[in-house]
Amino acid sequence: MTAFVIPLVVMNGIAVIIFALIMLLKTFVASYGSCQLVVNGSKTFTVQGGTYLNKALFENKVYLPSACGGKGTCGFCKVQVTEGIPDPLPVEEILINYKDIRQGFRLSCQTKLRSDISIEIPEELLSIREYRGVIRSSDYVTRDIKRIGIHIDEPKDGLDFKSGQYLMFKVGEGETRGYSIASTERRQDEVQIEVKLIPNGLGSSYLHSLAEGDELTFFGPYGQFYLRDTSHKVICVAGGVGLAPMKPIIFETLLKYPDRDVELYYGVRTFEDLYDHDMFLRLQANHPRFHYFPTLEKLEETVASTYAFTQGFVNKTLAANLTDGDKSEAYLCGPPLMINSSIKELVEKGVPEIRILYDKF
Amino acid sequence: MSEKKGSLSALVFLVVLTSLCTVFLSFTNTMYQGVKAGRQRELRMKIWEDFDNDIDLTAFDREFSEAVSVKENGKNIYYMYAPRHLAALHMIGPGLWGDIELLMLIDYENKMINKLYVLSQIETPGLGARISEQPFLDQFSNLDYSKTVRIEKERSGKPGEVDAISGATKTSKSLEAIINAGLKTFASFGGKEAKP
Amino acid sequence: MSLALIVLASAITNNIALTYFLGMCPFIAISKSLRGAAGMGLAVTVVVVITTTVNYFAYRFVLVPLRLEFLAFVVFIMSIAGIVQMLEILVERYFPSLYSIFGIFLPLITVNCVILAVSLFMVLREYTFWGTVAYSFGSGLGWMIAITAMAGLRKHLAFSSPVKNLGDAGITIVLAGLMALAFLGFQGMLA
Amino acid sequence: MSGNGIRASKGFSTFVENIWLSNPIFVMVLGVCSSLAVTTKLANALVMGISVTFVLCISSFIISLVRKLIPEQVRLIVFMLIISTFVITVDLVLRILVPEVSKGLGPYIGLIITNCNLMGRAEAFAIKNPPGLSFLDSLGTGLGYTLVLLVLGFLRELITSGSLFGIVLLRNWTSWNLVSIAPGAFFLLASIIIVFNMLKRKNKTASVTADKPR
Repeated sequence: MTAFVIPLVVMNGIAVIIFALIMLLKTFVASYGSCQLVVNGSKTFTVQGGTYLNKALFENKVYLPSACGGKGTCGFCKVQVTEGIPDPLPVEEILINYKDIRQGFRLSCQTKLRSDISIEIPEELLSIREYRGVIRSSDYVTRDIKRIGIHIDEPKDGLDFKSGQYLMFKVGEGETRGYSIASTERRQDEVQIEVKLIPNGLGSSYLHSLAEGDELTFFGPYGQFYLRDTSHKVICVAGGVGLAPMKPIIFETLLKYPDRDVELYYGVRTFEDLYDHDMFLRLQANHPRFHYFPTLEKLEETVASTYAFTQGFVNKTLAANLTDGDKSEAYLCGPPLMINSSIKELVEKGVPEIRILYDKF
Repeated sequence: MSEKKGSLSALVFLVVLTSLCTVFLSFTNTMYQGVKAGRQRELRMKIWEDFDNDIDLTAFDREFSEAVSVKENGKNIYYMYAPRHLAALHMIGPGLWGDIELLMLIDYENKMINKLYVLSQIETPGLGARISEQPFLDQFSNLDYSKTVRIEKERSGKPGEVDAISGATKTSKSLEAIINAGLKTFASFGGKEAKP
Repeated sequence: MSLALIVLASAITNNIALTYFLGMCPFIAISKSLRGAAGMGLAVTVVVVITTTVNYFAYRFVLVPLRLEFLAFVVFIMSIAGIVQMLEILVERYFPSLYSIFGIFLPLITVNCVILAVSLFMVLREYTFWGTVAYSFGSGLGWMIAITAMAGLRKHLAFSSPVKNLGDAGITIVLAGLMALAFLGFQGMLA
Repeated sequence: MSGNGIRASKGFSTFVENIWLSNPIFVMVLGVCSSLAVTTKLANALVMGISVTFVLCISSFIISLVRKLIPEQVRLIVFMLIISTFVITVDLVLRILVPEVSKGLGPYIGLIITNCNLMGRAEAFAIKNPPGLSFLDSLGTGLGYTLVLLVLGFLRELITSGSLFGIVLLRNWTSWNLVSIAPGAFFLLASIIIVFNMLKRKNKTASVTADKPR
C-alpha cells in the first residue's frame, strides 16, 4: 500500500508546489495594470497590460491582416510604434528590415503591452470589420476551383470594398487565409470568392469542405491591389484562379468609366482549367471597350470549342496584342513565374513600372 | 473571478492527472522490482552453487543469508563465504561504451581467482565484446592475484598476467581497472573480517 | 577532480553538443543568426544551472530517501518545465532588455535535451553539490560555445554554395562534424 | 465522397507523408540527438526507434483525448507529465525485457522526453485533431524516425565492427572507428541526407510529369 501512497503524496506535492508558484508569479509579478493604447493619434483604448498588441487591437475591433495566427511568421501584422517602442525581438529582426526596426516598426503579434503605447497604422485598416455570413452557393467551376457565394448577415449594412481587394477568412483556431473578392455584381449583402484546392492546404481544404448553409467568419477588406481612379487603359493579367480579383475590376471600369478600355489577358494550363470563358466572350460582344485574350499553355485538338485560342504563356499574348503601353495601367494576379515574365513584357511595351500593380500567390 | 475559477479547475486537472500517472508508474515499478528481485535471487543461487553447495529450494534464502556475509560498496557487492574462504565479487564499472558487469569468484585465503563471469557488457562486437568468450575468461581460472591483475598485449611472465584481446585495448584496460579496484576494496573488507 | 577541471572537461573536451549530440534541434535551427545563437546559449546556461541544482536537491533529499528513484524522469522534467515558466515571467518583468534577447527561447528550452540530460548525467556520475553546479555550468557554457561558433561559421556560408542536395540543415551537420573533429583535439589536454 | 472516406484518406495521407515527404529527421531535422547517439549498434537503434514510436503514438493519443480539458496555464507541464510517464514505462519495460540494450541506451531513453518530435507532434497536431488521426500522424512520424535510425545503425555498426545485431559478419574487418564517434556520425548523417534529397527530387519530377493531364 505504501508503495502507492508515498509516490502519490510526493508527486502531487511537487505538482501543487510548482502550480502554486506559477500562479503566485502570474498574479503578483506578471501584472502590468492597465495601459493606454493610442491608434493613429485619434483613438484611445484602455487595455489590460500583459496582453499582446494584436489581441488588444482585435478586442477593440481593429483588425490587422494576419496569415499565421499570431505566430510571428507571416509579417502581415506589422505596425509602426511611435511612443513606448519596445526592444525588437529576434523574430521581428528576421521579418522586418533594419531601417524599419529603427523607425519603430514591430509585429503586433509579438509586442506585449507593458506600458502606454502609441501606434500608427494605415488609415484604411481602421475601416476593416468582422463579418459573419452564410454560404449560399458552392460550385465547382473547374475540377479544382470552387466558387463560393456568401450572404452577409452581420453587420447589417454589409460590405463595402474596392475592386481587387481581398478578405481574410477564419479557417481554423487562430488561422486565417486571404481570398480575393470575385463578385461580378456589386451588392452590399453578397460576396463571392473563388478557391483553388491545394492538396493539404489548410484554407482551401476547409473552404472546399463547407456546404450551403454553413457559417463563415471573415475580415476585410484588405489590400493595396485595387482599381485606381485614373483615365488610363486597364490591363488585367490573370493566371488560373488569379482571375478572381479581375472580375470586380473589369466590371467596375466598364460601368463607371465611359472612356477607359479594358483588356483581359487570361492564362491557364489547359482548356479544362479555363472558367468564365463564355461570360467573357459575351461581355466582349456587348462591350466594344472590353477585349478578351485567353491563352492556353497546352492546346489539345479535341477541345470542344470553336474559339481560336492562343497557345503558350500569357506574356506571349501580351507581346502580340498590347498597344499603347504608355497610356495603360496594369493589374496582375497569379503565380510568381507568370507575374515576373508578364511584368518584363509590360515594361518593354512602355507601361511605367509605377502603374503596374500585382498580387503574387 | 472567472480567472480564479479557471486556475482552480486547472489545479484539479493537474492533480487528477498526476495521480493517475503516479499510480500507473508505481504499478509498473512494482512489477519491475519483482523481476529485479527474481534476478538477484538467481544470481545468489549461481553464487551458492559456485561455493560448492547444493541448492535446496525451500531453505535456500535462509541458508544463504546465514552462511554468507554481504558487503556493499557503491555499485559493487561482495559475498563472503567464510567456511571455505571463498568470496564472490559482483562488480560494475565503466567500459568503452557503457558499464561492464562482472562476477568474480576468488579464494581469498590463497589469493587466487577461481572463475570470472561477464554478466553484461555492451562493448564493440567482434572486438571488446570478446571478453565474454570462454577462451578469454578461462585465463582467469586459478590466476594468482597477490600482486595486481594485468591484462597485457605482451606478457612478461610475471604472476597475475593474462593475454589482452588484440584491437580492444580500451576494453581490456577498463576490465583490468574494474577487477583491481574491486579486489582492493575487498581486501580492506576482508582484512577486517578475518581478524576476530 | 577539482571543480575547475569539471568545468573545463564538460565545456571543452566532452562538449555536450559535439560529443554527446545533445541539444541538436535548436543547435541546427537557431544557429542562423549570431545574436539569436548567443541569446539561446545564454538562456540554456542560466536555465541548466538553476534546474540542475534544484533537481540535485529533489533527487538527493526526496527521491533517494523515499526510494522513489524511478520517478526521477518525471520529477526532473516537471521541475524544468515549471522553472522555465517561472523564469520567463520574472525575466520579462524585471529584465525587459534581457527578455528581448532570449525571452522567446525560454519556452523552447523545456524541450532542449541539454537541460534534462545534465540532470540525468548528474545522477549517473554521482557528483557532489558543488560538482553538480560546476558540471551544469560547464555543460551550458560548452553548448553556448558550440552554438555561437556554429552561428559564426554559418554567417560565412552565405558567400559560398555547398552541394545543392545537402540543404541548409545538411551543411550545418557537416560543419558540426568538422567542429567535433576539431574538439577531439582537446581530448589529450585533460588526460 | 462520403465524410468517412475523406477522413480515412486524410489519415492515410498524413501517415504516409510523415514517413517520407516530411520525414522528421531529413526534412524537419528534429530529434537528431538520439539518432546520432544511439545508432552505434543496430539493436540499440531498433529498440530506440520502437520506443520513440510507442511513446509518440500513445502520448499523442492521450493528449488528443483530453485536448479540450487541458488548462492553458499548465499546458506544457501537462504534456511533460504525460510524455514522461510513458517514457518511464518504456524504460522499466526495457529493463525487464532487454536489459543489455537498456544499459546500452543509458540516459538516452530518458531523453526521449525531450525528443523534439514528441512536443512537436503534440503542439502541432494532437492538440488540434481527434485521437485517431493524431495516432496515425504520430505513427507515421515514429516510423519515419525509426527508418532513419535503422539505416544509420546498420551503416555504423557494419562499418565500425563488421557486424550486425552483434553477430560478426565480416571476419578480419578493419574497424573504421571514426564512424562510431561523433564526427563520423555527423558526416554519415549528412551523406544520407544528400542521398535522400536526390531521391526525393527525382521522385518529385516524376510525380509532376505523371500529374500533367492526359
